[in-house]
Amino acid sequence: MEVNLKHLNLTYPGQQPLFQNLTCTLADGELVALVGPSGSGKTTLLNVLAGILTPDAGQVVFDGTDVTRATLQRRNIGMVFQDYALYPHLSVLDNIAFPLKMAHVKKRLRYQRARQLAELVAITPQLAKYPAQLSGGQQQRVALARALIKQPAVLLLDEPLSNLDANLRVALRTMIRRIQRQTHVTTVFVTHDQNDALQIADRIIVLNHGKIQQMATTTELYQRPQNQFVAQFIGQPRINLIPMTAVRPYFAVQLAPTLLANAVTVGIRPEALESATTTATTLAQLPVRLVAQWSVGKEQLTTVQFAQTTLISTAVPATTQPLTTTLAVRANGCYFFDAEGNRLEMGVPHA
Amino acid sequence: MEVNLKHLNLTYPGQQPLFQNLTCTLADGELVALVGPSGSGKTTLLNVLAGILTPDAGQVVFDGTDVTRATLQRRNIGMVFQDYALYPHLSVLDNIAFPLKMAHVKKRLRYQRARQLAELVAITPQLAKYPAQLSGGQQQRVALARALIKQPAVLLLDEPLSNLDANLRVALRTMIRRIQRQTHVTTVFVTHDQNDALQIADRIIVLNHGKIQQMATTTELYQRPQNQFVAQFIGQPRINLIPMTAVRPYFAVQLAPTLLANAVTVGIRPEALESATTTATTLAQLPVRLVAQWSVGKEQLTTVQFAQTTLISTAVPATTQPLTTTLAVRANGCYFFDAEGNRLEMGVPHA
Amino acid sequence: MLNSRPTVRSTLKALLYIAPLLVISLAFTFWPLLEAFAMGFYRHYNFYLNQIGSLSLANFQFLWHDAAFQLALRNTLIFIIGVVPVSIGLALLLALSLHHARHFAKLLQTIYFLPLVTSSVAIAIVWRWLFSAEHGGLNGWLAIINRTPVDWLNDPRYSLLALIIVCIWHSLGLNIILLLASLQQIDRRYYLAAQLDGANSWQQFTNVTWPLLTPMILLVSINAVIVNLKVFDQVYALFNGSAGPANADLTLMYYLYQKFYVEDQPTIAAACGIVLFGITVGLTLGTLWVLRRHHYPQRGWSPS
Amino acid sequence: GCGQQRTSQSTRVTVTFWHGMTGHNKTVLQGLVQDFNRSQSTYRVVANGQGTFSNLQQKIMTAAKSKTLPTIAQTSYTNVPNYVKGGLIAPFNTDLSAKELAGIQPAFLKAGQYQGKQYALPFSKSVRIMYYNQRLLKQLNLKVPTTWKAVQHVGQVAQQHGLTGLALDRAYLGELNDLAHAAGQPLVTTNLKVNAAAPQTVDAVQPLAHMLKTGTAKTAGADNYGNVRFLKGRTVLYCGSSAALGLIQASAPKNFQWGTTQTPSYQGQRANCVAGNDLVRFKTGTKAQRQGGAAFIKYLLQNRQTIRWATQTGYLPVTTAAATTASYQRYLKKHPKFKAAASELKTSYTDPAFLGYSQYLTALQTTADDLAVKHVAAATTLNKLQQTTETIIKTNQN
Amino acid sequence: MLLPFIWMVWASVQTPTYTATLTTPFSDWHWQNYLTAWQAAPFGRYYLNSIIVALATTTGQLVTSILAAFAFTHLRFYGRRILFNALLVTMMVPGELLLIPNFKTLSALHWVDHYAALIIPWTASVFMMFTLHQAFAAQPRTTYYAARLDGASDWQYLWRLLVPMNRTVITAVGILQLISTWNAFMWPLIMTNTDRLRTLPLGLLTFSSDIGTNYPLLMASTVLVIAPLIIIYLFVQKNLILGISQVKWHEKSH
Ligand SMILES: Nc1ncnc2c1ncn2[C@@H]1O[C@H](COP(=O)(O)OP(=O)(O)OP(=O)(O)O)[C@@H](O)[C@H]1O
Ligand SMILES: Nc1ncnc2c1ncn2[C@@H]1O[C@H](COP(=O)(O)OP(=O)(O)OP(=O)(O)O)[C@@H](O)[C@H]1O
Ligand SMILES: [Mg+2]
Ligand SMILES: [Mg+2]
Repeated sequence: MEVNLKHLNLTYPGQQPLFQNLTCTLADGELVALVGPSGSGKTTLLNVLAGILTPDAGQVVFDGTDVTRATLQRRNIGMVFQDYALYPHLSVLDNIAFPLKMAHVKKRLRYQRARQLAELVAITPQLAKYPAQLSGGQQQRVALARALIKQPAVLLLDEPLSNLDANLRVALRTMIRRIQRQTHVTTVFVTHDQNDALQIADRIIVLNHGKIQQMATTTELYQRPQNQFVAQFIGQPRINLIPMTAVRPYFAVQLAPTLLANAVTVGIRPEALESATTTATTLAQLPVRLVAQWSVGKEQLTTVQFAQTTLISTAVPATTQPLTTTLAVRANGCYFFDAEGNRLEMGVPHA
Repeated sequence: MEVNLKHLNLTYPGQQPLFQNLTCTLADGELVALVGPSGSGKTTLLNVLAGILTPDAGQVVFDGTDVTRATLQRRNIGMVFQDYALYPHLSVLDNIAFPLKMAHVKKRLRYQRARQLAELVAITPQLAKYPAQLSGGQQQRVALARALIKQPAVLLLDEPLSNLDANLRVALRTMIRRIQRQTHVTTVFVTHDQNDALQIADRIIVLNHGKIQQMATTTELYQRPQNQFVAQFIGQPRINLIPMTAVRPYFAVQLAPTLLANAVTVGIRPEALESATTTATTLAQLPVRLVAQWSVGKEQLTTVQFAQTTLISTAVPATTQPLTTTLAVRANGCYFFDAEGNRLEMGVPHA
Repeated sequence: MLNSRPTVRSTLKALLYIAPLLVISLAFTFWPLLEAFAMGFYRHYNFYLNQIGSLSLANFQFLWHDAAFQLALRNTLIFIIGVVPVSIGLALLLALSLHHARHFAKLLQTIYFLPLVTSSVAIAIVWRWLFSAEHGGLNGWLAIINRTPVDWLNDPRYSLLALIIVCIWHSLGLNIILLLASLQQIDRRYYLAAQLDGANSWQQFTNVTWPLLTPMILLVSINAVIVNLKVFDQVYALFNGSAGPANADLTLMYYLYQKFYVEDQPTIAAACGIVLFGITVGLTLGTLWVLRRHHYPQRGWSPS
Repeated sequence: GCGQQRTSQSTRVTVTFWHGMTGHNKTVLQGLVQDFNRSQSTYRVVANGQGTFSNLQQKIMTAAKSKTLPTIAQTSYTNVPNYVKGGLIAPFNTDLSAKELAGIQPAFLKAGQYQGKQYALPFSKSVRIMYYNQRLLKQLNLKVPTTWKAVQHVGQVAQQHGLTGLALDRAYLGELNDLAHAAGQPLVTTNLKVNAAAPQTVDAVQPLAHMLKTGTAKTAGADNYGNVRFLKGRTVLYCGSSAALGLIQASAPKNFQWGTTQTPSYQGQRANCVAGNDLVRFKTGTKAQRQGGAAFIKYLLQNRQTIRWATQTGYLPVTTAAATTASYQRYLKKHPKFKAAASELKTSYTDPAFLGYSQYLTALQTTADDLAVKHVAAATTLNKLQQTTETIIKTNQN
Repeated sequence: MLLPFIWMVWASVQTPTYTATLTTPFSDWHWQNYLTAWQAAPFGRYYLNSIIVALATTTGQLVTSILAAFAFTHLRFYGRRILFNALLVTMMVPGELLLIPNFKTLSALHWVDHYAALIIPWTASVFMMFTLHQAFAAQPRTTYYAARLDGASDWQYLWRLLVPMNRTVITAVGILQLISTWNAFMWPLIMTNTDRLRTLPLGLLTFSSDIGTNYPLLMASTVLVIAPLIIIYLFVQKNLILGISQVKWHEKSH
């Protein structure tokens, strides 16, 4: 199912407009991750897709059919609500089997299917319990199973894995991805975990204040962020932002004049800030003072002070070296943004 | 406030026993992260601490006083519930200020404090709204502010950041840590995000099936997991587990006889599986076949096939090299587990 | 808390909360109840001098053989069967439509509310007029569908039906208000989820509304059973101080009233009260049993 | 001024009086009470309306149980046996002289006697009379009927014209009783013999039963009183209480021409059952209060008050003297419709009061319903009545 | 639904003739019926009494029921079920039987002819308690715990959180009980002897007697009696609908 959102406007009563002229297209069978800060309108967007909210203006088009005003049932959507919305009076098994019951699937068959899905989300031991007797993560998995069972045309997942531990989350997102591939269902997956997004999404939509900042593939988003917001939003630890004026003297290469004219901020990803070894790809050499170094799991984090700015790097090996040193800025991982925050193309740097 | 849990037993009606003889101590002013798979009993443990659940046996001791049967108000606890439990008929401001209202703090003063906290959790624009008008993450932040406002003796946070985007999460956990340091409040922090746990916790409790698997500092937990479960639970991507029998022939060093006798499984962290460069710290050289390589954000992931097992490594650089190669197992990041899953001390390896 | 066991302390505390209700109930319901029920076993009782001849079951034997009592019992049961299901079904239907009404919801609500405040005397008069053979509004409609007019209130074959109609109409407002209030409390998310899961309106009703409304339906049903078993005012008002044509609308409560206040037979009335009470308890338990079979652990508190 | 009055009031003996009068009648009664209080300074009567008569009955019952009865109350003499059994009421014999008692209409007086003592004195009394629709009678070319035969005839003629002959109250017990009385077989005699199943009784009831069966006579049913039907103007006759005169006058449409007459006779005999209420005096309270109660009743029995009561409410004058006064006669002249009731006094009688009377009334109503609603044969239902009544009387005697 | 109500208002401005026979055509609007009715009895006094009694009774009922429903739903104690069921059973008692024993009690307490007799025995409503019980039982537990942890005592939680959160149901039962108190007839009649304490429904007695009823005046006074209830209802009606603050999902349109 190809999904088009056309010129959506939406304002919550008594609030500022949230969506203004929001437009995007999800290709048939695509898994799109929807990311954005809290309150950016992700849930709202899913609700519009599901038909729970009707936009003030604009259209929701499924495979060419305008469904903006179609009822919820007719859209054939599977959804995991952010707060699950499990039926409190039904057991886990019945909760999962509910969509099939609505489709008049025979009891035996639907329980069989429900059990299969319960197995997939690892909830089998809890089948006889009621939602009130489940832990948060268990509830979430029931909600996921319920959304998956009926093989919907569009799957909307609102942070379906937020309450799960890392291992289970990896397992389930892989499972979701597999099922999604098999059934070729267009899926929107809201997540706060960039790994989720980066690992399984075909494309990622970055939303902020109700505006789509960028919609692109994982790699593109990371490597070619459209603007400062996206660059800052994607990537852990966060990208380092330095005023252009502060870095300018240290550039080892010649930058295009337009770039120099417009760039206001420079963004350097932590892994692009390396122990100084001048190579072709080094853009600049920054003299810094080491502040702290520590490791988190397998990651070695280093914070350094550069001029007024504290920078973070993941590419400095554990060291007992002098406290002041020079770090190299790798071209691949360094971005320039103009005053509006839009990224400027660097062009080919001149050595 | 020092918190002791002594020999707790707890069984949900009609279920298997959850806690059996659970004992642990939280030092005064400590921030403890509580991690564990979904359904392992984290929320339950918090509820016992808060007094919401009374253990079937055992004691909860606060600073030497047995509070097992003390009422909730008397414990002076701040808590963020997994489902927030905001008061639906109160505005955000009033929700946050509620604990102070109960403490008969003057209106002006409590609203002032509430506004300060709202600022800290970045919810200020939403102060006049009601919980039903908030996004998931906004609700969570309100709950957090409410828990923090009254400067409790013990702070219990049940996945307080699960619905927040990475940046906000980092900001808030830092904020929590700062406040916790300032007020010296003993804190238990349930989280599924290992970064949260690893970054800010003084110590981490790993819970599984209602049993404490290990309680240790961040580094110790990662570097010296007590058992296979902990090793597997902590670390992203997951540790590679290989049957001892499969690896045995490839060891480059001589292992202690007891180790050889008891070890059943070998665990190798992804970052300890490096492109073969024999150094003193290399334990073994594994012949593998490259399966796939891809990058996620700044991470380079490689899966290789070794005997029957698929291994994952983050220490193999992007390569177009031959499909079969040898990978080195770094000692620091390689563990041996016996049949029960307990980690065996390696002793000093002999080259 | 959640799983804490009752203690002496907690019991004392709870009793403090219940005390106001309990004390008043004890003083003005339990105690007089004992006194009134005891009377059912008195024989040769001088009501004013409070002289008790002896204790016996004679009053119950009298009831057993009394044709009027048998009639009252039969009428009451027919009446209950006629009123309770219909009035609750109808109330549910109307409450649902009011709940979903987007336009005039307030106005409609008010319309259903008005019968509640209208005094039963006024209602009875109006219904008497509606039922009246010559100009009755009801007969007007019967005429439209080509039926012979019916003398609703004076024909023993129809007068019980007339009473049933009036009582259904009268009880609607109360049931609607309670059900509506309860419908409001159902989280809308469940409906949204159900719609997404493909449930049509009927399925939403059976799978979401009904189960989540069960506590209130239970309450409304029990209340309806209790109130209607005790129906008296409406009979008295509708038939102007009689029990309908040839006692066709004689209910147990009317019988009790008649025996007590008109015929100076308080002991018989008390015995009738005991029987009525027994029937009420029985029917209530039955209702509870039917509606409470599906009990699920709630996020809230375990209901008793 | 004010202060003085208060002292005089506080020294007065308060006599409480519960009555069942409402509306206009209540106002008239309050006036009488006020005048009594002004007429002397020993007693102060406080009259309180307690709703309708059935409400009042309930109140008395309740108050009796907790010994908070008023000094005097309005009630039906038929309750006397019951109250005596409960030890509630005190007779008037000591307070009213034989002469004073003798002045009361005999039928009324006799009603209040029980076990040889005068427990009740008449107050708001009425009889059954017959109302007729003048225009319809004229239209049907009929005279005002004076016998049941004539009434039956009116019924037949009226039916042919699509009209109803006779309207009755739902509780047309008076008419039934009157018929039995006229046939010389009171349903229950003074010495508690039951004659319901007597052949003469059955015969006497027959014409009425027949009219009810054929629909030439109709009872009021849920309307309770036949005057509703009568006022609609499609009914020729209505047998009802004289107490309704005022109400009918007030409710009758402007162009409605109607008159009243005595109830029809049966085989030349006429009997007229007295209805209405009496006054009783309770044992509660002080002696002075009881005396005050008696004093008030005596006051009411004086000509002036009796006539005032009768003329302003439409009830019958309870003393023979009052009935014959010129002023009352003047009143009757001016209001000819009230004449019928007054003339009934000669043929009026009262049912004996006995323990279980109210149960008997229920049984009698069943008979009335049997005839009017179920159209049961007169003999059958009267037989049943006979048995029931006998049982009632028997069980209440031991 | 509305027909009887409309007819009531309609009849209140007719002549007795009209209402007695229903045959004469409509003549005129007799608005003076209202004045006549008002003057026929001390309605001012009745109003005052009705207002005092109804408000006091309803308030009392709400307080006792809220307290008890809270205890039954939120507290654990011995005999909870038994006590609850016992109270439930009192709903099933035919009230007419209790009138006389209660009168005895009240007159022993010297409450007869005092407001106390009209108010206090009615300040316990098991029906209301039962209704609130059902509503309170459906409240999410965590809100209670959160409040307790926030330092609220049971008492504070009850009045500051539980009651406002159940505003809808409380208003609903409140108004239902208010109506039944307002229209109560037998009890105030039996428990009072004089007009000083009587309530509005007793005022309606003025227009009916043993021989018939003055319908227009009765209807006019009935309208006068129930008017305050309608006004109160219109005032609280907004409370019968959940406020935006509590609706978890309110669709924008559709
Ligand atoms: N009321 C209850 N009745 C029965 N079982 C329960 C109840 N509450 C929790 N459980 C069970 O107890 C176990 C522990 O639950 P708990 O909520 O403590 O898990 P958790 O560690 O918080 O999980 P999560 O990370 O998913 O929130 C789960 O298996 C759950 O199903
Ligand atoms: N019913 C409502 N009334 C008013 N404002 C609302 C309502 N629902 C949401 N909002 C506001 O709209 C904005 C977007 O909300 P939405 O729930 O879509 O955010 P989100 O992206 O899902 O956030 P989160 O990640 O925290 O769940 C938020 O600022 C929120 O406060
Ligand atoms: Mg959201
Ligand atoms: Mg949990």
